[in-house]
Amino acid sequence: MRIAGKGLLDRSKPVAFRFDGVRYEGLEGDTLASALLANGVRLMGRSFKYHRPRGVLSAGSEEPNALVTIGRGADRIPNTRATVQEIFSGLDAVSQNRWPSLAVDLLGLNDLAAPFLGAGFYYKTFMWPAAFWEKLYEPAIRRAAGLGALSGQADGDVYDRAYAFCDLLVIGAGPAGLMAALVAGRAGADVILADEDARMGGRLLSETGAVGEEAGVSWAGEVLAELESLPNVRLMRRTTVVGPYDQGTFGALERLGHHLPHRGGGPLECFWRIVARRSILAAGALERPIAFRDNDRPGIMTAGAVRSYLNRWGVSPGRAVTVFGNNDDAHRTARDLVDAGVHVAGLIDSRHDAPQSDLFPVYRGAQVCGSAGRRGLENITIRSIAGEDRLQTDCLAVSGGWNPSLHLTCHMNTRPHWREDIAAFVPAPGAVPGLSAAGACNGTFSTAGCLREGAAAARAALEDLGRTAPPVVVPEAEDDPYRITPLWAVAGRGRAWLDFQNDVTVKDVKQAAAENFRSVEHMKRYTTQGMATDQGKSSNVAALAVLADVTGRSIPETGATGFRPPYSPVAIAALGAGGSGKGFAPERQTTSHAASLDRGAPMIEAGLWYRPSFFPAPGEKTWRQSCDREVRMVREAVGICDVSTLGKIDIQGPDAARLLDFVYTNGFGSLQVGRVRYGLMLREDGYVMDDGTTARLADQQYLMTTTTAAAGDVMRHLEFVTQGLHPDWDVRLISVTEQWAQFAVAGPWARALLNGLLDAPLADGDWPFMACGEVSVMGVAGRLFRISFSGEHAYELAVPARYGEALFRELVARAEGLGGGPYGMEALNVLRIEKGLITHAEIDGRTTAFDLGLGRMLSSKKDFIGKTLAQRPGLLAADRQRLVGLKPVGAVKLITAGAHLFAAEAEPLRANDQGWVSSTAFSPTLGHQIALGFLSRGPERLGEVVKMVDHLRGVETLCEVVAPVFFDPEGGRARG
Amino acid sequence: MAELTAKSPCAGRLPLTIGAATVTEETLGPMTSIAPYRGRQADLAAALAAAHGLGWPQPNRSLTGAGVRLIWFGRDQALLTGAVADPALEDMAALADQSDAWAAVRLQGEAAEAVLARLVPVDLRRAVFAPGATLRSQLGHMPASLTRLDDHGFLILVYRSMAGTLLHDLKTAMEAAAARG
Amino acid sequence: MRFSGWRILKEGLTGNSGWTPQWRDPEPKEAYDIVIIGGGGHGLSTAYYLAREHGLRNVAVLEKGWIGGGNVGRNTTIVRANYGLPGNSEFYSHSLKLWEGLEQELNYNVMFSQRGVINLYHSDGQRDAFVRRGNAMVNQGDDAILLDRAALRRKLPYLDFDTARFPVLGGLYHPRGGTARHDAVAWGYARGADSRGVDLIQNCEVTGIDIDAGRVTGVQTSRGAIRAGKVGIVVAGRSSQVAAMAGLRLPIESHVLQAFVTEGLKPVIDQVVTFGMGHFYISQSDKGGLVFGGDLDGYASYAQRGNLPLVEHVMEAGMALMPMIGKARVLRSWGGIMDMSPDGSPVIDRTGIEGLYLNCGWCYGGFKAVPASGHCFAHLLATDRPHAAAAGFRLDRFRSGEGIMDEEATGAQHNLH
Amino acid sequence: MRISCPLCGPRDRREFYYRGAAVALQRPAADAGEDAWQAYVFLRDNPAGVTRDLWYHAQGCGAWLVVTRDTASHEILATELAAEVAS
Repeated sequence: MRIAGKGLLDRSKPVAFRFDGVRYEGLEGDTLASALLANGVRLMGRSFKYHRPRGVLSAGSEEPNALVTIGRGADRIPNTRATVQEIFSGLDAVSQNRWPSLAVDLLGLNDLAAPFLGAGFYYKTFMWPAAFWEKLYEPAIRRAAGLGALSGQADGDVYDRAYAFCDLLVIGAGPAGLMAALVAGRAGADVILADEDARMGGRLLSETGAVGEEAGVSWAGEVLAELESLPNVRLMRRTTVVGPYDQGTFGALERLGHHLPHRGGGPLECFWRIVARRSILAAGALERPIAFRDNDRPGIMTAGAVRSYLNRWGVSPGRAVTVFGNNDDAHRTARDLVDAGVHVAGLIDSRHDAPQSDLFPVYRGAQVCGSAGRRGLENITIRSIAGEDRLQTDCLAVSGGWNPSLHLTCHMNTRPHWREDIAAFVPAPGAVPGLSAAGACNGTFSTAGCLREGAAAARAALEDLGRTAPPVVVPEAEDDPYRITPLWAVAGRGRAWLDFQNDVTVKDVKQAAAENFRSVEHMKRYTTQGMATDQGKSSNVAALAVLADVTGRSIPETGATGFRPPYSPVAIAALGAGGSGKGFAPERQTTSHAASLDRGAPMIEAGLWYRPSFFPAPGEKTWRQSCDREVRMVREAVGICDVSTLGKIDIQGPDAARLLDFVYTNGFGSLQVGRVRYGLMLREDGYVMDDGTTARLADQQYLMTTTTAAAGDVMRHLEFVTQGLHPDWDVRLISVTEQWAQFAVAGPWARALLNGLLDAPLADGDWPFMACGEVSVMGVAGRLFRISFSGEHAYELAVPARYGEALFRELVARAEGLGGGPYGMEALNVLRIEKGLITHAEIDGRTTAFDLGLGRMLSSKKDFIGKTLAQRPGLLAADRQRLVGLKPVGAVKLITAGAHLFAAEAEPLRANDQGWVSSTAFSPTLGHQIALGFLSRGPERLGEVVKMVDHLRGVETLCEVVAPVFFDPEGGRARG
Repeated sequence: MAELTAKSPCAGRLPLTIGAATVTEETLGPMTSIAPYRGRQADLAAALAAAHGLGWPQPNRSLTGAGVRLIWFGRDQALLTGAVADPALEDMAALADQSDAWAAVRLQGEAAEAVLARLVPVDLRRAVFAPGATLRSQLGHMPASLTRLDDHGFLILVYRSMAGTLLHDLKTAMEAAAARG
Repeated sequence: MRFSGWRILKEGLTGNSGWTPQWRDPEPKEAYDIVIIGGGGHGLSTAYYLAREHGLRNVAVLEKGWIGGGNVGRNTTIVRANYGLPGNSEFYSHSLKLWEGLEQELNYNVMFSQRGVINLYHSDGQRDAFVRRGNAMVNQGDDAILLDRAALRRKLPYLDFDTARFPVLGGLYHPRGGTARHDAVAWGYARGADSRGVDLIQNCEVTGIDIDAGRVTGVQTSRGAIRAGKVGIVVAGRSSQVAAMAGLRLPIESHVLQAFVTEGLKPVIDQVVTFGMGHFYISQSDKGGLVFGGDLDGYASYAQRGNLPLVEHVMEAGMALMPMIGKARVLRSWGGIMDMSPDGSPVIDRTGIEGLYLNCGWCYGGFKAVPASGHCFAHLLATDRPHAAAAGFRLDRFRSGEGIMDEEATGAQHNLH
Repeated sequence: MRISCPLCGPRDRREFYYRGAAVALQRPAADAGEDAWQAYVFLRDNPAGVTRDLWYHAQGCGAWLVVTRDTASHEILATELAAEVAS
């Protein structure tokens, strides 16, 4: 019911929206909750467990009851607080967790079974018969549980993430926050003022008191206008600071699009990382309910919420309102209602010394002990010394006192302090480094107190920041003392709710204590109190108090409330903005990428890189056909392959050779200029880390290559050795991976191809195997390495990357002229397996040089990384699984990677496991399947037949153990 | 004989303007990594001054001379752009040609700072990060070098192979900044 | 008191007034045969099996806070036996079998739900590595099924099959894996141990370990000295500190692992799903919250909380894999202290001190191990011999290099496992 | 979490790679014996309090840092270049 003359909304701006398909009209600036209340709608949701009918409890983000789904399509948003959602033209809100409708919810039957569904009932049953849990009980429970539903479709909205930096972050724009921002802003500090509400002003928007000579809301407007005008102040509206992190970092969620009918492609939300040198928490306080029988009926809400609806939105949530409280603040609600012309049927104050009023009846020393009404409040029962009395009312405003909004100060696991005088927890000083609390969140509830503390906190922060605070006069305002006599739960029969959403009642807490869940953490976990979407904002303190009472301890003895980030829930899409699709990781493309795509090559991921899998030729229908052709092409003619993705590190300086000797297991001191050597690198724990070739380009200059996968790891490792272990060595490392486009030219016609391309042909006798040097390629200075990963006579030719694409096209064209062409990763893999050359399938992080048959590469003449621990007995044990070749010898010809190896007659059980297959390929060169694998005592078992079993693929193959080099074991082709 | 055609990292993909920001590919000419040997930094500074008119940059600073720029590029490393490094420097420092290793773009416009605030986890406000300032950090998930050229202009370098992702990330951030008007 | 549907019915009809404590709060005695330091999941299950399997009832569990307050109460509740290396294989297989009878054995519904675990793979190399592991699982007698892309599309239609940065090619499916209600596991074991005479002593912090001539004689606590014939340390998250009381230096570095739960949602994710190209794993609880996590924050920490870079990475991975969860809101995040060992596998072993035993190094895989860890540790404490299923968890394996169980294959850097 | 790189200034944790305890700088001689190597590679003091550990400014300047830090509070007390600590 809208009240004439009340509220801050413009009555000339109506907005039409829908709730559960029914069209309503509200005003611009309404929340869904205020607009529904204005339309007389009280029933907005159902509780989680008992599906009890519920209306709003609050007027803010802490709302536990009125959760709705916004929208109906793929991008619908479940679990939105009606108290936060601003209405806009076309808003389509739907209630949730009910069937078939909000008014008639069949799961409301749960409520009748409540005696059997108390705290922890599910731990005690659903166990018989055992199979029924997964088949019957659990599916039923799961279907009934949950609140709203995701659409199941990919989130199509745009989200944003950003960083911000400031001197001072002020969290909350109520009287304390505004005052703090004003003082710091005038001092010239860079200030960010963030507030979760669409409109700044905090509690001033909901109260009628004056600040200085004017209404509080006017004062707030003036301060905001000044802050807007300051270039050093940034106002962030609709922005919830959700958590503090280390060294002054805060996470904050800015809601950009939820209130807009059309977003025009702009972001829905932005997740901010705000880095602040100092911060002030001015988050206000949240009012808490009082537990009494059936205190969860629609129409029962906090007294402060009633004032908010009345004073800010111009709505009375009822026609005959009653107020129930244990503190003076509750009286303010009754006064405001009367001032607005709303009938106040009575104020029930549990204190015998409560103030009297001539505006409304005051029931001193009385308590509300029950409520009645169908889907909404119709009357309450009042108990006093005089007995019980029933009062007709459609709205009960309850105030059990206020809890400071100290949540952020608990996020770093510091417990708050209990203050007996206000019956509430307050932040522990220093709970978040650099942050101080001011105003209501610090337990100071009067407006004047908030203004004073805000100013003082800003002055202290400015002093820390080395700035001078300007003289700012703190305006006068209401400075009433806060008087409260705690009342947590009204004694009596029936169920009295503590945690509304999760349906946790006083009885549940008592039962938990009876079952010895007396630690507050046990009680919470056993009853689920505090586990709902509000994290117990409205229930934690009362539940703790009930537990304290029933266990005969004081509240501080019993424990404290704890909270974890985020302050209010944040969408996964906002925290992970940009992560979907290709945004998850950078894409690295070689210079031949486009040319490979031109040829129809499917690309596969190699780390962050893309590499061509194979190059289909006309008529080829499977990858195997292409791969086999490419392998034959390299063996018989010449093939071209982009190998630019391998890491390349330029190592220069007088101690460059020393470094290589230290990081490689084998010696590099003797490597001549113009020559290349294969090197093996261990981790310090003795296992193989990486391998690759290193070329000596000049007296004090080497070029190390790493595998594609380990490029970053190796660079970091070399930096560690040079900075952390041997900073005295004069050696410099520069990554040049990106500078060079490098192509393998492999096959019998490789030299012929190059000689047609190089400005000076390669002379016979020059460029032996493992030679390197500078060449001129069609006028471009390049580098040539005579190395081979295919076992063929081969080179790698490198040019500056700008020429990469042109050179690749040129090389391929010339190769095709010689009966060859490009080859991809599939063929490269076959070629190397035929030669028994290892990759990270074999260097899998658990293999040693001994396992790989490279034990002789461990120099005995020098120290090197990994040397000592590689000599541990376990790493040299004779029965280790060591590298072998495998070829099929039985009827089944297939060998599969990942299969395990057993003695031919053994059962394929763990106890008999002797090894595994690391790499397999069909060798077109040999005409059969070949494989590399690791077999216990493998090198001693050449010629033995073993059994390969792949349970997962259903393959069992008898294999002969052979040496791991299948083709040209003497290496004549590569050297020739 | 045919020539090998050169192709720049962002060829054909720029310029791009969204809202109050524009990205263009920047042609920096030769680029050389310079890493002084132990104890040779003073000699190197002198040789740089003689050859290129620039000293050795302090961390997070870039120096500009006639057509050349020397950008601090990390621990004991700088990047010389705009001129081929004088071979005399080789005595004092490890040099490596990087002319083709980096994609270089310029982000210009009133919104440039807001765009970068979406990508770079460092305080880039004008008062903190003034023209001439440079840094090594990340842009999105990519390693990057960032230099402020003027009040609203930044030079951005990322690995050449990541040019496509750079442009994707910049475009997304420019759209987000523009959506706020 | 035996729990059953009938008991619930009876209590419900009589005002729920008959419920009794699920465990006692005894005063500590002067001496016990065995003192277990640590009232987490592993300590409670150890005590339970000592009493049940070995008839040892003069046992105390000393807990500095409240029982079940450690990692058993702050994890992502996943249970699986999908390890690839000997030592781990037999142990987790043993644990899974214990899980399968746990509710009936404990007369406590821990809601163990074998919803299946699916590890996704994104490249041929990763597929082959998963096949290797899956074959090891089958060799051990456990279940593993290789799903190709088409089968996966049917099972998990909501994955991003079409635009993902790293394509989803298939998955290794472990049907017997699943989830359980973590707190209930601690409470069920606590109740079972208590009912067999074990003293569960909360708010009792161990401040010293008494050793005389190379033999443990008892412990000093915040509630006085307690003599003990044997002492078992089961304090993941504080292992280094407690072991230091006995002069031991452990191969452990403590790290923070964050986890997340969303607001309650109607059922949308049925299995446990893990991403192969970024640390991300997710399931949906019976209550409807999406429960998920990722990698360690990466730095040594005892703060029980983490920082945003990891939070954001986990969310990015989630969006990359299954963008339909975008509008689920993260309700709560928390952090636990992980005992990270040099090979990512745990230790259940004797120490050099007679009568002092050690159970630590669970990295972030401790929850699923709760039954077998207690079962095997109880065996070791009772018999002084390692249980066959945990014989690989030796403390000296790093020294000898024998039996290293580096499942992640990342080597001796604690935070990489 | 933010770490002040001695070269780059205060930077977000996401720019850094973490290695572990700074004991890694004290590499034993090859013949230092089994105990020394055990202690170097595997065993850790692992204090719940002030520790020194190694971080690599991977996305920044490439410097290895020794960070003095409280593992219980995440307070950072000092950062130094590893090259200067080690030399």
